[in-house]
Amino acid sequence: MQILEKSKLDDFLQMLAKHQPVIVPTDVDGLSQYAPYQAQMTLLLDGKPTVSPKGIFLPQTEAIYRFKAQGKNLLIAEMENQQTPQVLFFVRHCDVQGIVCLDKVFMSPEYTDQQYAKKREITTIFALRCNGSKESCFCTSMGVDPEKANPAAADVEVYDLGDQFAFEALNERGEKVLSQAAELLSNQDNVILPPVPERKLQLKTEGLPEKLSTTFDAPIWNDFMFKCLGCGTCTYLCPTCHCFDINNKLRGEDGLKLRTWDSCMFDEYTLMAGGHQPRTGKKERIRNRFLHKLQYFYEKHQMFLCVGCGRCLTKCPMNIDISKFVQQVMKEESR
Amino acid sequence: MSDHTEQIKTAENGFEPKILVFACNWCTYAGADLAGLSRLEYPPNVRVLRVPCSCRVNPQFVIRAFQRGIDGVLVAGCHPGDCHYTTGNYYTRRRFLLTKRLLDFVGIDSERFHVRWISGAEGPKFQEVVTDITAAIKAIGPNQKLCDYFPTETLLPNEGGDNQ
Amino acid sequence: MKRVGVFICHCGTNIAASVDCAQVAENLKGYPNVVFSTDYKYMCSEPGQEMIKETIKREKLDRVVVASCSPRMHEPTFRRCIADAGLNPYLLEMANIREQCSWVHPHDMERATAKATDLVKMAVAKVSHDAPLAKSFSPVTKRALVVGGGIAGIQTAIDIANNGYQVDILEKQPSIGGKMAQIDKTFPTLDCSACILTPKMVEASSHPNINLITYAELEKVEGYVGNFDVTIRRKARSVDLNKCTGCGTCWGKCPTKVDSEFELGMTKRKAIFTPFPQAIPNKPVIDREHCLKFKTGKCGLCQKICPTGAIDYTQEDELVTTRYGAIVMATGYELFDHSVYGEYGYGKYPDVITGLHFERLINASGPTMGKIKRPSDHTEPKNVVFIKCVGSRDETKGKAYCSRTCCMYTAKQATLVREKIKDSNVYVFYMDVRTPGKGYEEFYNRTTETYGAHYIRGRVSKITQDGDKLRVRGEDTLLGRPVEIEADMVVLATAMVANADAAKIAQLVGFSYDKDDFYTESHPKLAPVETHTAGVFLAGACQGPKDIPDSVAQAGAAAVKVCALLSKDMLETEPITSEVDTKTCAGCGHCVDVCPYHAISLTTIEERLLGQTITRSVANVNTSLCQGCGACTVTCRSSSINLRHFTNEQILAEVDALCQTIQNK
Amino acid sequence: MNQEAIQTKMRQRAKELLNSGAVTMVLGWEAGTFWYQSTPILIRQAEDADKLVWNDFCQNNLSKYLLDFRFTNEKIALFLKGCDSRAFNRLLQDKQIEREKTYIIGIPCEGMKDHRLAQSKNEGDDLPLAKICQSCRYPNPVIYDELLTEEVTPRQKIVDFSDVEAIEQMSADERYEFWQKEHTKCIRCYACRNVCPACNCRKCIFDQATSGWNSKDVNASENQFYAMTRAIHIAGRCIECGQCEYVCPANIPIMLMNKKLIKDIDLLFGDYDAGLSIEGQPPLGHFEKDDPEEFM
Repeated sequence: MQILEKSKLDDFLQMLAKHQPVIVPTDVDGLSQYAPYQAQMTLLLDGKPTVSPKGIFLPQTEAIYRFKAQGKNLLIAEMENQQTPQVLFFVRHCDVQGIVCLDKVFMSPEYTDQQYAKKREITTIFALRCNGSKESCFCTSMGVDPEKANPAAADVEVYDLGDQFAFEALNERGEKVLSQAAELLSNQDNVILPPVPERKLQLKTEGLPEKLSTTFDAPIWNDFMFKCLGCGTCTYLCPTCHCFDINNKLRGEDGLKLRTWDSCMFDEYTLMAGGHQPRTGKKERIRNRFLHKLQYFYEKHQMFLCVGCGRCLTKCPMNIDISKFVQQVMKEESR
Repeated sequence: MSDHTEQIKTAENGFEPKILVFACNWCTYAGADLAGLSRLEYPPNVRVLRVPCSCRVNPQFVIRAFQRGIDGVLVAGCHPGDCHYTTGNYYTRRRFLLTKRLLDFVGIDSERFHVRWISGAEGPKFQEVVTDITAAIKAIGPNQKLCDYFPTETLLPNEGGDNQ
Repeated sequence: MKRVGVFICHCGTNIAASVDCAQVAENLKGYPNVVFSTDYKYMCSEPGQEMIKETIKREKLDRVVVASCSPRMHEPTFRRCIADAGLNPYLLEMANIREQCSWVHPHDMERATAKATDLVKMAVAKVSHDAPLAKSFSPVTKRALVVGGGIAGIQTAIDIANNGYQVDILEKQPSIGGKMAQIDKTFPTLDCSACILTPKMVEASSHPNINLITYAELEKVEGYVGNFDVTIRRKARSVDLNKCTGCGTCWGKCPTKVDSEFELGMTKRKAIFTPFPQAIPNKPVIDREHCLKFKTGKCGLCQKICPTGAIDYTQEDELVTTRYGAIVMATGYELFDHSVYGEYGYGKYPDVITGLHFERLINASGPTMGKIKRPSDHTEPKNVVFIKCVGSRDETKGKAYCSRTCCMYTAKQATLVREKIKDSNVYVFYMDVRTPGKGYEEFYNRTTETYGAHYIRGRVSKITQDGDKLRVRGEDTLLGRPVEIEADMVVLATAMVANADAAKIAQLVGFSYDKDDFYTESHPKLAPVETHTAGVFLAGACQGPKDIPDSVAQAGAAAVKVCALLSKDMLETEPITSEVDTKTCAGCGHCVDVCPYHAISLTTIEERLLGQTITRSVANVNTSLCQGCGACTVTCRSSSINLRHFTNEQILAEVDALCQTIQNK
Repeated sequence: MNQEAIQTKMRQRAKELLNSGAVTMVLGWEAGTFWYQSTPILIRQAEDADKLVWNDFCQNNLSKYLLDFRFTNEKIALFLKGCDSRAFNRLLQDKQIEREKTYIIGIPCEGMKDHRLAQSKNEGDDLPLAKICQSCRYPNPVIYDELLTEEVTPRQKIVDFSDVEAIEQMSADERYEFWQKEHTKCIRCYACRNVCPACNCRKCIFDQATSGWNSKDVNASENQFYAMTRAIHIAGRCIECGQCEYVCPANIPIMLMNKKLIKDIDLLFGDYDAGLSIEGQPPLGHFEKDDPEEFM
């Protein structure tokens, strides 16, 4: 492992920033999120930013292609992709797992989303091993290992040793980035890692997808749907929610085809062209969201589409709590 | 009159703003027509958008125009009491008294948004108002605020349409 | 994808001289939805219209943009044109590149052309969102209301009535007749005003189709063309018109004397009175302000002596609502208050009088039995000075406009002075002499030549009282020297001005008026008796200063318009009205509150929701009442109420079309 | 009366109302996942009434939930604080709910605590009042069927516009930069709209992408269009509950813009506090012929 004194963190990031843009968790105008690193920036090292790193790979608004309509002529052209390599820093294991979830969707064997794949390709991810559990964290219940980042997404694992950080490259790409600041790093074997704090919130999830497959018409949904405002806070802050809409941005003859985030909690999400609304209310929407996360996705990919980051627990204006839901389902089933 | 001609000639700093005028059909649009009938010259920066009544103008139209990069907006209708629809402009007045202040509050320069009462008989006033507004906006330069820029580097070349 | 055709008109050189029309047409080629674009010398000409029609067919156009003059000018023309070619007439938009472009930017062709291009693009954007619209129909109430019972109102009513329609005359005063009843003789024929008016008054009162409502005022007007619901306040007359025979016993005995309004205070009338002997109805009213019975509770003499028991002190104002198909405004005028003129003595010199005073002085039934006598000492004046343009053609203290009748009535009055007082001298101070009327110039020439009135071109700078004489100082601008005249009497030709309550009444009925409070005609040349409000017409001096022949002519014109309207059983209504999307309407009712025509109401609809039937409230527009102002659209936060032909989508498209060229810079 | 006593009475009244059949549902608050959260609850069974809580974090405005029951004929009892009761009037004035179908138990409110600050504290720590509660002028319900406790003294008599004035004193460019920063944060989750009692459209224009008013393109310009449009839509109708700011995950000072409009409405058209009564029309729903004339 390579050791960096915490006091040298700023130098380290500056050195990296000479080679490529570096993205770090920080507070921007009162909202914690991942943002381009600038010298002397205050980084958010305990806890997760409110906004997950999902937008780095799946931006809230992204142009897919451009076009021009003149008379009967329609010209279509790809976006000029000028993206260069970048480094994404201090991604929690839950959020790393979130990126793995997105990979399942956008880089599946059947179809690869070029723009998503490109962003994944150019981004080196530094995971940060858990150094403090919040009361809303339940990652372990959702198959996330706080000890070890999912190597399918993480390139470097970072360990918080108190006064030092230890870096462990998980692959060649990670090594390459670390080498850019080799002079600040010292090699050390047998690093003693502090224990990962215990999750306060632990859910029983064994057999959950199977149990859920019988709940479609169960009364439990009524308890959860009642409170829902129908806003998009949960879906937009969620590191794994990945629904999008396709829109045009038009200026006379010129246009851009945009991909924008969408939320299954919005009425318009399932609204059909003729005005039919198959998902009629809050209940149907919440049910779809929870079942997608805990049953449908699991059935397809053998992993939950929830990483237990706890953002929705604390940020839902009405405190709709997916962990409570899981507990209740498991409890009711065992009754 | 000679003042206005002077202004048209002298403001030549190169920047030619585009100004949108929402004009009610019965008073201001008629006033603008009268300015034409009377051959009252004014700068060619203004474009009139005809609405039945100034009360048809939704403040959201104004914000939209700024989003699309307009340099200035004028909403104009009949004088209070003279509305063709009796009360329309009283609502216009309330709505835009607030809108003007809200635009100001979010940092839009106050020169960029105006409301005026211009009757069908006030061709000269139409000339004067649009001339003054044009001059004032020329002085403060192009509008950058609220703009939802369309990335121009993504524009495709104009190849002309086969339209006939 | 729409198929829009764009037609750019040169209007001869009116547009082409400062806008490169061919370039504009070229610029539009390839613009979204445009499939055809051309320019032509005169679009509104027969060949121009033919070209549009042919192109519609050949190019299968589904919408048309004409860039030419103001749509206020030719929109109906081109709507008809495209309708002839089989398109819905509302699939037309016009870009105003003449009044609002070429004529105002004559010296910068490049930028005028760029502006014209923008205006056409905006029109294309709008037309692309136009939907075909169809007119709807509403029934017509075959009864007219004429507001004002002067000569204009009387003539209008008679003409309408003679066409077989019911008509009510609403008069504020106790009698119809108006100002004309006060005038002595009429120019240029010098026939007696009363002699020609009185028969008209009688005809109006006895006509089976005319109903007089005197001593009454407008209270409220609701509804719309074909169906106005007018509430009239019938003021308490204190006299039962059904019982009263007009015998006159009451006003003979009434102890209270009040200045006569009709005689301009030069004689007295009683507290129970008819305004003048030929009044119609010739039945009295009690002036409650002065009547002893109402002031002190004592007296009651008239009630005691009335042979028919017609006096009723307990009468109250009565509100009556009637439905009319059309309204004619014939509310007349007032005279300018010359007391603002210090140089004429602020109205304080008794022998400086107005033209109307003079009419009463010279009238055989007036306070002096037709003898011209000075108000101060009742002597016959020998030197009489007339001053014209008092309050008119004076932007600082009076009105900017020419009052139009003063030149002629002054000439008439000068003639009459010379005729009645053989040894008199008459001086007329004038700025110009305007005599545009049949026989007017000849009349004026007679005044100066035959009757020897001295016309002095110039303004009077000062009148001073000097003993029992008035010293009139001025300047003869033709001779370039000061003049001073020792006058016995000065007559001011005060301007005709709008009634003090003209604006209030216009607002009440709902039509527009100009800066001088005269009522605004729909078009100064082509629609001189219409207002912008459908079904409301104008007659007489409420529209602007007018003499009797013009008022009568206008009355006839207004009557024809009314008859044309009342002759229809159903009325076409403009389809540019609001419409509600009930799917999104939440029924909050905010639009209901702002509609000036009470055209929007909440109604209940039934709907299926999750397998059950629910009812909910939504807004509903009465398209006959809706005039298409759009006030409702802005109150609707969810944009559930939209204005046809001026939809949110259309206005946004226009804004975007205009701004697009900015961002592409 | 202390919180615990109020809570006891709350549960008792809920039970009584349900047991007597006076209502079939009771809307109140229950304990949330964490100590600084309370969350709405719908109670149908009297035995569930013991789940009801009254503590420092019962921020959620229950009035708006009535919209979900528009098409049922059941009678609903609900607990309303001062601000919630103004929201109730807002919905009544907008004809979205029926008074007869509700039974209002008013709670004079001492103010809720700052839940954001609470997240970095421990249970039992001292906490200031939530920002919106510090300037509360109407802690007592303005419409109710019964009051749970004695009325409390309002903390403020006049609106404190100092935050608005601070922005007004900036230069136009500074103001623009301020709002640009704030609105760049917006993720357009629409929580502020969905919680707002004045935002009670059946279908918001921001949920009608095809209407042309807006796009799902999330950028500072579109976000500002959203923010300004919402501010205009609720101008004269905002009941100052501050729920918009309370729910905003991006910490945008939404009330600042609402308060600016309240300030200007007071100044231009006379003092008006929305939701105090359902009489008359909101300031933008009518006019006076002698309104201030600034456009000659």
